[in-house]
Amino acid sequence: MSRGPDKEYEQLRVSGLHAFYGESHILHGIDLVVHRGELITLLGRNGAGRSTTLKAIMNMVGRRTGSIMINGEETMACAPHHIARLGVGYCPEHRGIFSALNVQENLTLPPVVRSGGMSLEEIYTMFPNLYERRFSQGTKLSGGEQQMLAMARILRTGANMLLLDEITEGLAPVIVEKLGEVLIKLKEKGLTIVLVEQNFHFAAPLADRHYVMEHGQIVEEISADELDAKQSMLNDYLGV
Amino acid sequence: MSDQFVLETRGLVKEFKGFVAVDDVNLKIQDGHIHALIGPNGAGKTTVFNLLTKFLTPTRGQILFRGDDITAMKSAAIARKGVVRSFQISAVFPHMTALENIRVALQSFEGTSFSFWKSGTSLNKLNDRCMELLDSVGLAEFANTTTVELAYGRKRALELATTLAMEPKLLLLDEPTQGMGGEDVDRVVELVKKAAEGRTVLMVEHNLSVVSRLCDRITVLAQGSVLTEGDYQSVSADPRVREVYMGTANDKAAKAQTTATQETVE
Amino acid sequence: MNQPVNQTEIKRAILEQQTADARKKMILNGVLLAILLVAPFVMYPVFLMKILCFALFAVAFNLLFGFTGLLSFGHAAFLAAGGYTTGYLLSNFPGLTTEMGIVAGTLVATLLGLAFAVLSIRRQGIYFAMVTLALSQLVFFFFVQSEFTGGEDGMHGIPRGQLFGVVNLESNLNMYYFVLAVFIACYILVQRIVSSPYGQVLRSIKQNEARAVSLGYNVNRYKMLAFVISAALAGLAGSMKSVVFQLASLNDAHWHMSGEVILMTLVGGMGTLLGPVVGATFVVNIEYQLSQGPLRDWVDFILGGIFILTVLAFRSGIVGEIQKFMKKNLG
Amino acid sequence: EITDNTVKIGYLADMSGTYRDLAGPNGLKALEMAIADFGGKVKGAKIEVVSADDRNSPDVASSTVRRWLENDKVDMVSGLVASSVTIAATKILEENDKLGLVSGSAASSITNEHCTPNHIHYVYDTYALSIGTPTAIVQEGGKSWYILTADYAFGHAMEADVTRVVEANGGEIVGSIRHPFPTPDFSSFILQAQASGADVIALANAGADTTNAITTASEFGVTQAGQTIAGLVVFLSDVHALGTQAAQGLQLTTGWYWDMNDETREWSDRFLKETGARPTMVHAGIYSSAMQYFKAVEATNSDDAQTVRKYMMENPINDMFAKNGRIREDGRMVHDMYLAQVKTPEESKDEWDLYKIVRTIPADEAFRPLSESKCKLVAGK
Amino acid sequence: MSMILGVPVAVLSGQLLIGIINGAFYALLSLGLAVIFGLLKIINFAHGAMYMLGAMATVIMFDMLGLNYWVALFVAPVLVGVFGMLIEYFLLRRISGQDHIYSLLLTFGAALMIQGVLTNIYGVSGLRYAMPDAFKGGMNLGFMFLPYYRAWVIAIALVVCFGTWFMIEKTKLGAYLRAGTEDAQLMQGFGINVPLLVSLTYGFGVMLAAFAGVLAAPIYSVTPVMGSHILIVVFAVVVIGGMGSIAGAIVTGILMGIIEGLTKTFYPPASSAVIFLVMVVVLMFRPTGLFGKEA
Ligand SMILES: Nc1ncnc2c1ncn2[C@@H]1O[C@H](COP(=O)(O)OP(=O)(O)OP(=O)(O)O)[C@@H](O)[C@H]1O
Ligand SMILES: Nc1ncnc2c1ncn2[C@@H]1O[C@H](COP(=O)(O)OP(=O)(O)OP(=O)(O)O)[C@@H](O)[C@H]1O
Ligand SMILES: [Mg+2]
Ligand SMILES: [Mg+2]
Repeated sequence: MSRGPDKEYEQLRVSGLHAFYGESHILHGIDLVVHRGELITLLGRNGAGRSTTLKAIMNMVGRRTGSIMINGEETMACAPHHIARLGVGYCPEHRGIFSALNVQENLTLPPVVRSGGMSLEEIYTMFPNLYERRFSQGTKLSGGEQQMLAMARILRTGANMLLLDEITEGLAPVIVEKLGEVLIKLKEKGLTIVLVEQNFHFAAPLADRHYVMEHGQIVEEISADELDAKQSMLNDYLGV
Repeated sequence: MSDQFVLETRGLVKEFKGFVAVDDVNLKIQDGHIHALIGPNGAGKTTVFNLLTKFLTPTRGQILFRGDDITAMKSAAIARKGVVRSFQISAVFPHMTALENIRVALQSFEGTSFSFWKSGTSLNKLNDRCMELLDSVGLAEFANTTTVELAYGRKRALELATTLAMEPKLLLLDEPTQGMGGEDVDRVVELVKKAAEGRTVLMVEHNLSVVSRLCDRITVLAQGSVLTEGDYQSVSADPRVREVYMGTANDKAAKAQTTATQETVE
Repeated sequence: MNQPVNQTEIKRAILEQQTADARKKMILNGVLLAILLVAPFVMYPVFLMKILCFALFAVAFNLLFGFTGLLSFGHAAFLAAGGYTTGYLLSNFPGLTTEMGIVAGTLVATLLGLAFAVLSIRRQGIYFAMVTLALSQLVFFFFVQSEFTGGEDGMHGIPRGQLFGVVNLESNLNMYYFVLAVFIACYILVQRIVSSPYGQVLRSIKQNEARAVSLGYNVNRYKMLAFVISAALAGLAGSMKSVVFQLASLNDAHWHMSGEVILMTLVGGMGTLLGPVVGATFVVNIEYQLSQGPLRDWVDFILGGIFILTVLAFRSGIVGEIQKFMKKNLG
Repeated sequence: EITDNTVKIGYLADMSGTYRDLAGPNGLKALEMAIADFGGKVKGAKIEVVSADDRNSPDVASSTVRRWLENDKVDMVSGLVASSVTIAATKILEENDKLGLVSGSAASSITNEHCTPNHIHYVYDTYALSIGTPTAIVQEGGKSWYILTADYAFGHAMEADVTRVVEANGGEIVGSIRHPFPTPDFSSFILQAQASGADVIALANAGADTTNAITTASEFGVTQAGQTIAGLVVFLSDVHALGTQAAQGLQLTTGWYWDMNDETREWSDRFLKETGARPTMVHAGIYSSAMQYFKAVEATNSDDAQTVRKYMMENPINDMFAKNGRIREDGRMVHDMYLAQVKTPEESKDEWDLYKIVRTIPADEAFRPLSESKCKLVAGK
Repeated sequence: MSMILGVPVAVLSGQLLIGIINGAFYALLSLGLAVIFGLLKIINFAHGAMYMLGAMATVIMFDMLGLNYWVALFVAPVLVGVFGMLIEYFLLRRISGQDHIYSLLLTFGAALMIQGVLTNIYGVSGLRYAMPDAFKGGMNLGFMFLPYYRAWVIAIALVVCFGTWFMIEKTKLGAYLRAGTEDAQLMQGFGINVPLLVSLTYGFGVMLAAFAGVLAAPIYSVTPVMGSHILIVVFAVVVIGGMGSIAGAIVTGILMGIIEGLTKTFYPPASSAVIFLVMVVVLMFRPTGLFGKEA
């Protein structure tokens, strides 16, 4: 199998996506394309609608219109569990650790949707903290440990497209560094990654392209090599 | 002697079913300082906070506030003594306006909190102080807005203002910048600076730039016990701290400090 | 921080809003009062009194449920305690005037409420509901076993007597205006409580208990006071009911009654002042209408349907939905 | 003078709860049959019916009856099943001086301490029930008794009555147990009754409690082991529910049975056609009492409660329900009662062929003599 | 004869055994309730009605179709389970995510409706159901006569209880269920068909109630109101055990059967109240029930 970005294969194409929570209209026509093996980021200020974009892809918002193609398949009519079975792994903003389950159960919970996921050993080597606490109740972990668990959980399933929402949130710098390494490894394995990040310094060296969002719209697309050139514009958007 | 320390813990221990989350921690926090508690994930920082405010009961050890033993006090009593915390997840009263949120805090000094026969308008005299506090965090124009409708960053600001309304002597902040982007972080840093005038702050924070900008003194926790303590320079130069916590993120700063002596306080 | 904001203006806006709200409330209350004053000339007074008693009961319950966030599943115990006490005293001590009997009934319910509160207030959520249910079942057992309640047969022929020894309550009209006066007083009291400094604390506890604790409030004491006031008012409702109907029965103590008051509150709109009143009126009416008409074999069925409809279609209750509608369409 | 030229009747009964089947909607049918049989009119005045479900609640009963009498011009209230409902209703009837014809209630206190000049207790009462069965059983040799009592006023009264009758006939009460009302599972109590070794286990309870106790007794082999079960308050609808398999041999007292003579059979056939079920004694009582009431109204040309009641007291009742029944000053309608025994499955021809009438208990024996009455209406009280 | 507190030992052992048998009923009923609350956070006030439907279905199927006990033992719970799933699909689903109290009201409403319809068709005196031939009679244990049927009840109830506990606590499916309770949306995001799972769980919970109903048919009088009496007691059992705790429901069910049995011997009138007394006392010392997780 070919590894590395496959510019021909469109893993995800979102066009004209609108999303609503009840009566509030949050996304106003999002268009984006992600190819296999790419890592893209969604940047923007708080409330720009980045998390909502990921949720809309998973069909977890109140109402949405437009089109979302995954692996060339239209998914507007699909229930979330169908979308997951197309090989999408979603790591939500608020971690979603299950308190009824212990760490190991949390890890093994999501069904494997594709072959090629990581084994428990691999995961425990990557996150030794989790190994130590593997029989603790999920929500008794510290904030950071929960974040690791949430990330680790979807690596097991073999999903080949990951939607990651603020995974470095609340993590100690060492762990953040480690996560960066993990993402690079995953990219090498050919996974497609959509990353929502607040921590631009973390995201910048990893990503192939950046989308900048504001008020529920994509206002700029910046590729990795344009980054330096467009730095000041970016600063304006993000208020860094 | 000990009255230069606002807060002191002696041999603080918390065990969860055989797992020691906090292990013999001796903290000494100086009056007027902004003191940071940092450390790897799971080091026990939040747990220490919970112990200080009695959301958890210590397994062993003592907590002294201005020399008084407060180990046996209840949460509410500790809050009234002036040890007030903010939460890691924003804690507001969602269906009250911003002004009412603050008024509830102010009200606890009024002594009319059980007066169920008094008219609600009797609280209007607190409005001035509420507005002052709101203004100090830049929320004056939202005084009449229901809190649910506020953006996340503003909720955090409101929460801080509410906390300040308690006139805390010691303010405990758990990751005040978590989930915030650049501009908001700056705003919080300013807020905390302002709030720290005339009082002591103890904060947990992962954002090193915030820590370096704000804090007078830093205690590093690892696996439940104190690894080291000092100012930012000395702590960030400590190879042990870099190994367990900071990684190479701070290399630049660290390089400049290679010669600095590692000074560890007790 | 940097925008120039006119603080005085904002404060004035807040005050203006308060007065506007107060005026709206006054007008609404005035209209309602007028209706209630003429009602007995249009409708059968005893039936109106029944509605008022249940409305008071629901208002009392709502103080706890709607405004403090505590779901008690044992309020029937207070209704019955008030009713039996008043009934017993008025039947056995002819020297007592009616209002003395009612005050005594209310007092007993208050004390019972205090006992309930002490035993239950520390429990959370569904456990709180269940402890209150269990306690009320024990009270029920006590009433079943006690001689003075008349057991299954109930306590009959309670004299209505003379109010303050002068006003003859045997007359339905006199009785009605007495009940109305008590009801209005209680309604105003609850209105006052809700907006009082204490009411603000209750609101904050309901919305975020942990935060209220961290602001230095000993929340259990506040909850307890709310419980006791609510029990007292429920007891008062029971006392008056026993005088109006000259009857106190186990029905009042049964857990179905605790369920019924929840239904009334929800149908009317929990957490609103008028909701429980509207809810009680609606439920008492519908039960009466159904039990008389050709659908009388289907009362349970239809009540069940109303439960479901309320929950599915208008969850904020009648008053809540109207408020929502007004907000949406009238700003 | 019949007020407003209508005779308005309120039918109040449990339409949906425990006592639904012994009176309930079919009782209303019986009342309507009576009106139809009387031609829908008395002396040119239209007969109207309103009805309500009392939900077994004295509260509901008292407010409903009050409204009927004070607001809706009802002249007579019929039905009246649960004793608590009846007592509540009769207080209000007395206050408003209207008439109540009680057909469903059991408590003998209704014409004793709770008697009023405004009601008539028509079909049966606990006193009558406790006379028939115990007397017969003790005389057949069932000397030692164990009583299962429903733990409320009715059960206590029943227990006292039974104790008195058993002891008067030379029997002995060896034990009793008070069970909560209602009790879904009787095995503990049956076990204790079994262990007592008494000849007879008497059930001083009613409705579902009685049927549950009988089912459990049959399961635990009580009768096989030689003990007798005596149901004290058992209706045709209960036995029908139990079936002859479980209830066979059970002795019980009843005020009426559908299969006694041509007259009863003829009426009950009509009832069966209307309702799909055979009538209980309460259904028959509702029909009969209504007919008697209409006759009285017709004869006196009045719907005034006292006038009608006086006429009814003066004229003996002879119809398909009772022969030579008469109404006493305490409001008790006294008539013959019957001791019946439930048939075996082999004897029973169809689902409603349930009783053999074993003995007739003469009216004078069946009801509490006036000399023992605590009723305020009885001369000399 | 030896006595304890004035009660012969033989009688006492009989009462204990009876207590355990009744406890098995409680266990079965509270188990279903605990499954539904623990996993779906639905306070199922229709549980009594489902129990009743199980019993009614058994009788009606026999009367109309001649289906015997053994067939009913499987068919009735399945029918009721499917009916429960319909209720879940058409009603409960619409209020998922709302406060618990709404599920309580909704199911209470549904129970009233079901009960209302059946009362109008079948009356309240009860339907009769003959004891299956295989269970006629019983054995003499010396201290009591134990009908075969009661022995069967306790055996089958324990097997079903244990099976359910095992499935929920020890299998993958159980883990899905437990996790689905906390964050259904996320579970769905992992590729699990949560709505179906919810329907099935509710269906399974009410199936347990219906199963208890079938077991009850030959020994209790089968009436449309039989469920409403037992409902509140079963709720008490679940609360004492700790809302949502599967093992708690089972153990407490049996325990309460025994306590009730003993009360029926020593102070019978209190036997209907004793459970509530126990509940108050237990919650005083253990705020979340005997087996409940700390809040
Ligand atoms: N469940 C919801 N109901 C209503 N509005 C919502 C909901 N969730 C989010 N919003 C609103 O949608 C907008 C976009 O939110 P979103 O979470 O996508 O932002 P974001 O870019 O991820 O920012 P953040 O850094 O805060 O996570 C915000 O204004 C937010 O208030
Ligand atoms: N209630 C509890 N029961 C058992 N273990 C607990 C409990 N609370 C915390 N722990 C454990 O104690 C350790 C310290 O947790 P704590 O939340 O204090 O970490 P922290 O330093 O705040 O980490 P983070 O920066 O990730 O928030 C963790 O390993 C956690 O799993
Ligand atoms: Mg987000
Ligand atoms: Mg933490």
